[in-house]
Amino acid sequence: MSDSPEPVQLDVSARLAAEALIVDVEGFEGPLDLLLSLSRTQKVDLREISILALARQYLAFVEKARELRIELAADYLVMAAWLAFLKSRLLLPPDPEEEGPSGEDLAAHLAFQLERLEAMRRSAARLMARDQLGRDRFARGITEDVARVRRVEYTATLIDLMQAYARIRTRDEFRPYAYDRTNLLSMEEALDRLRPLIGFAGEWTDLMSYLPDSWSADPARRRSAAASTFAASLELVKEGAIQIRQGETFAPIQIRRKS
Amino acid sequence: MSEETRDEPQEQSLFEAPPMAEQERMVEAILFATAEPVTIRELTGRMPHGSEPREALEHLRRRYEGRGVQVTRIGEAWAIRTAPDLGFLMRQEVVETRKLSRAAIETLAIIAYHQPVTRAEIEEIRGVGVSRGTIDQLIEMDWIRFGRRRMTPGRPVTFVVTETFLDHFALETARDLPGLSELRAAGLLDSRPPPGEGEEDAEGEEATDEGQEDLFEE
Amino acid sequence: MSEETRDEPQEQSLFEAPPMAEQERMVEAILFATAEPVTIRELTGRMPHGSEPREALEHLRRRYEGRGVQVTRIGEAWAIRTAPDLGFLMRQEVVETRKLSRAAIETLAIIAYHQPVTRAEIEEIRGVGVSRGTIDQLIEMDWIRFGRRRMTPGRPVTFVVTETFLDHFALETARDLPGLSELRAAGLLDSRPPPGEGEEDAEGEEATDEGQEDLFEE
Repeated sequence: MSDSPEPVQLDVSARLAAEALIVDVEGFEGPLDLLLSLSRTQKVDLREISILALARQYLAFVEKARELRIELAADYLVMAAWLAFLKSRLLLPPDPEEEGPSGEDLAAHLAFQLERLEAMRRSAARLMARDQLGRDRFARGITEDVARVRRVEYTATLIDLMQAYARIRTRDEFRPYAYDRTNLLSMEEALDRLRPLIGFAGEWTDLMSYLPDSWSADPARRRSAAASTFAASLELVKEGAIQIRQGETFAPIQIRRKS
Repeated sequence: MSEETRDEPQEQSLFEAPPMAEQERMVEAILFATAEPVTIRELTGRMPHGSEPREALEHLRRRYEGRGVQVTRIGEAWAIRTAPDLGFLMRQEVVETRKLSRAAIETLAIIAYHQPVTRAEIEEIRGVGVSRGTIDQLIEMDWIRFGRRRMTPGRPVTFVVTETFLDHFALETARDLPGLSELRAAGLLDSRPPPGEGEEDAEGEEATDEGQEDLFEE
Repeated sequence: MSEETRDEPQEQSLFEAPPMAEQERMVEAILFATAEPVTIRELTGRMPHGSEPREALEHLRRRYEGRGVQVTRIGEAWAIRTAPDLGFLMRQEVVETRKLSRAAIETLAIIAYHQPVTRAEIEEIRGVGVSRGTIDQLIEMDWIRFGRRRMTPGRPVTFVVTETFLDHFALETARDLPGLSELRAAGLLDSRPPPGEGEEDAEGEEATDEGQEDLFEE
């Protein structure tokens, strides 16, 4: 990972490299990156760096760029102004009247920022140099999916049980009204009747042909039987035992065994 | 890092094949990471020159014997597969708990309070038919089972509750089920007894506990 | 009384976990079956009741030491990966990943070493704005994610690295990042405010460091 732009030729002189530095502002990721790059020319530990010399270099760089009429982003100019201020603070003896941080504090912080950025660059390089998944280490090639099986478990509490019983016993005191009707075919009855018959229904057959014989003459009984047989057939469709169809509205409803 | 380690075995391979233990490691890594079963020819192509993948494979196969995964031959190729007896781990059962339907819980309650009881009797008490599915479900849950046949015409089968049922509801016997008056005291019975009947019921409770048949006759 | 004492061991035996050797096989099969790291919680969920996946994993890890594949810890999850020295055999399996820009790599490193870290802090360290695209790319690769919001004015969102990141760079936890302790000792992971404007931030700094530890613990 190199910070300076790739030189076209490796054997160009340091002078040319320095010029490239000046011309190619785009190669830097902001003023801090440029400062870090400039500080490297001092070839000292970043903690020992001369901020004064660094500020001079940066200001010279900005000046040069201006002469060459290179557009400089605002943050480069803000940094230049700040460094000029820092330089004056570092050069002039401290004014005891003056509020705010000393030139040394500001310089120390700038040195810290540069050192931290440098450390992060090194860490990034070390990170990328690790054994990477999909390049040096590999995951399982043949994977197996975990099949999720749904199982329904029914449950009830003692309270449910007692409440259910209480409900029935309470109901006992008034006899169910509907049950007395003799002209009523319950769905359970229709289902009990239909279930053994559908085994023979390989072809589409009219649902009405399944009504019990004694139930088809009297209109009231026929209505009840038709309704409950239809409800029972829907139940069987739901169970997947039969198929059901109707050509159009009011057309006969037909059922057949599901093969 | 990896640059040297990567080149080294290749350079070595110019002279001699890596030791068998090393070849076994290689076969292991290749079988593990490749998305399809690997043929011997493919192994030969990928391993350093002079390697003996067939032998390495045999060592590896033996090493995995009895383990959770096995080196398996699939046609002309080899792969690592889950041991057959552990297939159940690749299935995750999601248990969904649902409340029993009203019909089922009522049927169950009647059987518990009136056992042994026939289907016709259950229907008479409930006032509605009992579907076959409801009975089947309760039998499948092992909460009810068939009792003795009733010695009446048609010899109808009876139903009784099971040990599993008693376990689930933390009852020692079905007789421990609270009687009607207790249900009423607990506020589970909504209907108020006709005036004066309350006393009588307190006594009747004794009888209830004694014989469930009595309760049914009531 | 005697009933109870008889029941207890029975119940225990119903849930008795399989022997450790068998648990080890199970963990082996589960880890082999998937490319994704499997969490301890998931192992517990899939293995028979009472199993100790943590212990089984430790046995398994030792068993695979020096083998062609390795049992690797990734945060709270575990996976089997090929040994890094055998990467050269897997040329066919190499996935060409999109080349990351220098900005993206640096941003990633800053998030890893300083997490949880806000966008403003990343920008302060790099001395330049972080483009939206860079963050988006890292999130899309599932290498970073949003962390908790910082409890400072504006409640800025923070970024942290993911398990996928740890897995990719063969790190057990974010604490194993190379050179982390040296950087911390050198004070290079402090968020030192610029002189003159630091007072109100001094507390926030404390919180930041704590947060980082917190995250590692997770």
